[in-house]
Amino acid sequence: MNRRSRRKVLIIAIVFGVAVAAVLGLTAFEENLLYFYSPTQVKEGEAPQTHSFRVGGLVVDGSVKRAPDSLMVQFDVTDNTEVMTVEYTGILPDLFREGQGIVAMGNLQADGKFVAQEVLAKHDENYMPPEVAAALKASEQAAKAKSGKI
Amino acid sequence: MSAPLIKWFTVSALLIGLYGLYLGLFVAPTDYQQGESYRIIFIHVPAAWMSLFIYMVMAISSGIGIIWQIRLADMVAAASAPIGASFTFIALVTGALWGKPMWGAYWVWDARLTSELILLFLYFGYMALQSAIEDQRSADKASGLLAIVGVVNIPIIHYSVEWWNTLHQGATVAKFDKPSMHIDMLIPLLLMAVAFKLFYAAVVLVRTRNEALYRDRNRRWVRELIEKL
Amino acid sequence: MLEIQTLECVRDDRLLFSELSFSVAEAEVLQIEGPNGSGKTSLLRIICGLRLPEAGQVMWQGEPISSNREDYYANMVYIGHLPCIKADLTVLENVRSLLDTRSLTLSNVVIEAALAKVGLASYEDVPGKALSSGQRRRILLAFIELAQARLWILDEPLTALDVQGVALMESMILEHRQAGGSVVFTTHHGMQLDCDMRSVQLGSIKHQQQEN
Amino acid sequence: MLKAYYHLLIRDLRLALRNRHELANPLIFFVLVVTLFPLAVTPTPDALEAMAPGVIWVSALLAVLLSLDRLFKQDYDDGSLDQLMLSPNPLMILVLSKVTAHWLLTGLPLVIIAPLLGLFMSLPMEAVSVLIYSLLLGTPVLSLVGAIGVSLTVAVNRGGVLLSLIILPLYIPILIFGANAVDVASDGLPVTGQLLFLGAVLALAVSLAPLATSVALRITASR
Repeated sequence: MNRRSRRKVLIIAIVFGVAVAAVLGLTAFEENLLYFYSPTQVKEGEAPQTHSFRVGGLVVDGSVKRAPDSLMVQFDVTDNTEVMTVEYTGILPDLFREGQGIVAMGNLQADGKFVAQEVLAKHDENYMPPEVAAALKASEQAAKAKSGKI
Repeated sequence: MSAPLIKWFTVSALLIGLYGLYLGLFVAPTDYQQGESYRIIFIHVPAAWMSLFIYMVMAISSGIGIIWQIRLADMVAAASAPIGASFTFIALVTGALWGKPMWGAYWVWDARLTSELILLFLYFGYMALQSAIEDQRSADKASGLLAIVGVVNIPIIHYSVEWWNTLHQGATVAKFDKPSMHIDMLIPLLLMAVAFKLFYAAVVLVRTRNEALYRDRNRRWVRELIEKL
Repeated sequence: MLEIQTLECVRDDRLLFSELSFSVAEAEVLQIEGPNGSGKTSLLRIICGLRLPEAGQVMWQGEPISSNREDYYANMVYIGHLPCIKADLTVLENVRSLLDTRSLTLSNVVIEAALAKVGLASYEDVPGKALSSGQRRRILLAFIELAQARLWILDEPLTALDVQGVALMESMILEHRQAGGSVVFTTHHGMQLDCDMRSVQLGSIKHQQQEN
Repeated sequence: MLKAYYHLLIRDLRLALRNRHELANPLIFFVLVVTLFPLAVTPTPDALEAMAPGVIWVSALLAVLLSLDRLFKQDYDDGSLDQLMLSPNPLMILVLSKVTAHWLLTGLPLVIIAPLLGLFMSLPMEAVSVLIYSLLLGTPVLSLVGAIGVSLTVAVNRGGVLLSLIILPLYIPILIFGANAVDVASDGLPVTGQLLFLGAVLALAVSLAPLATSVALRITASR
């Protein structure tokens, strides 16, 4: 082989390798590499039964129950499809409130209750003043009501 | 040589930075979710942007230095490293301070945070290699190559939030169609970003100039410059 | 054949030489002279393409060597200060692995003949660690003899060689020149070469070229 | 080109086989470090299983890191590296050859011994097989990426710590995905995503690391 064709072979080999890497990489990201599981996944048994793992979702409105004599809290988490109950003892982060996204780390009990050792509040990428948020919510509800009528 | 530029960059960085801070801390409205604590965003986010931006500058100018043998490009890369490391450090610290009240933890091993930490290590590796090799030109080339190899980490950091379901929030501003941020908050944030960039430009110019003078300390033009003083 | 154009070399902030130009034609022997630290080794490594010059370039057959490496290296062989000998390989294996880097596969007979010529007959199966430093240098002589290169670049080739070894090196250079090959070398030992030879002076005297 | 690859590979393997005591060092280190962990913590099967993926992967990574020195150090010290760089063959082919030898001599033995250590650490069977796959995909990357680091630091005196500092950040993604694959497998969950990612990194490293290494070697030689 002369030096031109040799160089060509090398370049083709490198480009091919990078292409293979890209294809594999993109396929890999279609598989789920999760930081947390959703309640639906937990219900369908995709989450580990014997180990601790993370659950993520929104706190269901009106589901938070605090124990009167201890720091224990119980609340429901939803991904708008399934609901599961989470139990936690400790101080919750400031951002924790109903309707807010959270990520909890803990174990699944035999009765389907999730006992968390740690609860983290996930904030979203939206930043706006409270009045705007309220206005947005109101208009959303108005839209919902409208579509409900039709 | 570059003195007027440096002066201009410094002054405008200061003015825009102060104005941005004023807008951010006193004028911008409180957030509907996070209350007042979100205001750390005006430091945290520009610093994090800078940590990636400076690394890209370093890698690109190292590439130019290696391929076209331009010494100035190598010097820009070498001068940028400590600045980039500082911004990375600031982004990590402010992120931790923000994380405690918001998430409930200073540090979480999720993809975004971990890869930002790796970025800090990459900066350290660059600086260590740079100082370990005595011959200045090979030091530039060797650490430059390391910077280029480290670039594989940059897309991982940038997209980690989208690829993985992380605790860290998704992109706020980079959505071109409609940034998910109220305009009164967005303006100070962008002002701060511009101020940080100008600050970087000023510092990198000063550092590159010093580097050039130091490296050519035995050359005639530097000697003559010193004698004049 | 080989052309050195306005080279400048800086090492550890010290300017070793600049504006250095000369050329090496076919069947030419060129000695690089200069005191210790004048940049002889650096110059040879630049000519090999191992080291990058601060300015200037090295041309092989009218093309810069950096864009023409494969052709240049197929026609050039270099010996530096280091022996390149593996203690755990036999003499024969050492020569073979050196030739392998040049993609040369030669028969045992040819290699043994070359080893005999450099005074290592019957040493084929002795491991490198059992050799004296002079014998190790002789392996390198066998290597350049077999390398089928038109240009030899030799950095202090007489190191550790005895009187016969020096004579052998001298006769090898003359033979190589006779066959149309070129040599660029440095040495601090006296080398008596019975042929026309140019020299390039590095160091205190500013790169003047002398024709002897 | 293939011949040059093959000859250099044979030379390196032959050299290593004539130095068997050195050959075993990374392997011994690997086994020793892994066996230290159960001694340091309460070795209940549950605790061991939970930490096994991380412990085995970190130990394998450190064992490879320790052995990287022999990739180019000897050749640099005796001048053979100069001869390799003056070869008319493309330098990256020769680099690939040396990396292959290095992996066959360090990475592969680690992969072979790992299942045994996995059983010591009470990993379930499915996780052990994933451990083998992940190491099989991951250790070549460690050698390939390590080669870049070594070629940058081989001329630096006492470059050991420096080597770790510049190499470890590049190793971290492999560590995360390798250990995570085993971890997930021990929960009985699918690991295709992690293994595909490791495969992608391997393909990327095989195609680009030799190129980067040869550039790095030329930089190192140039002083």
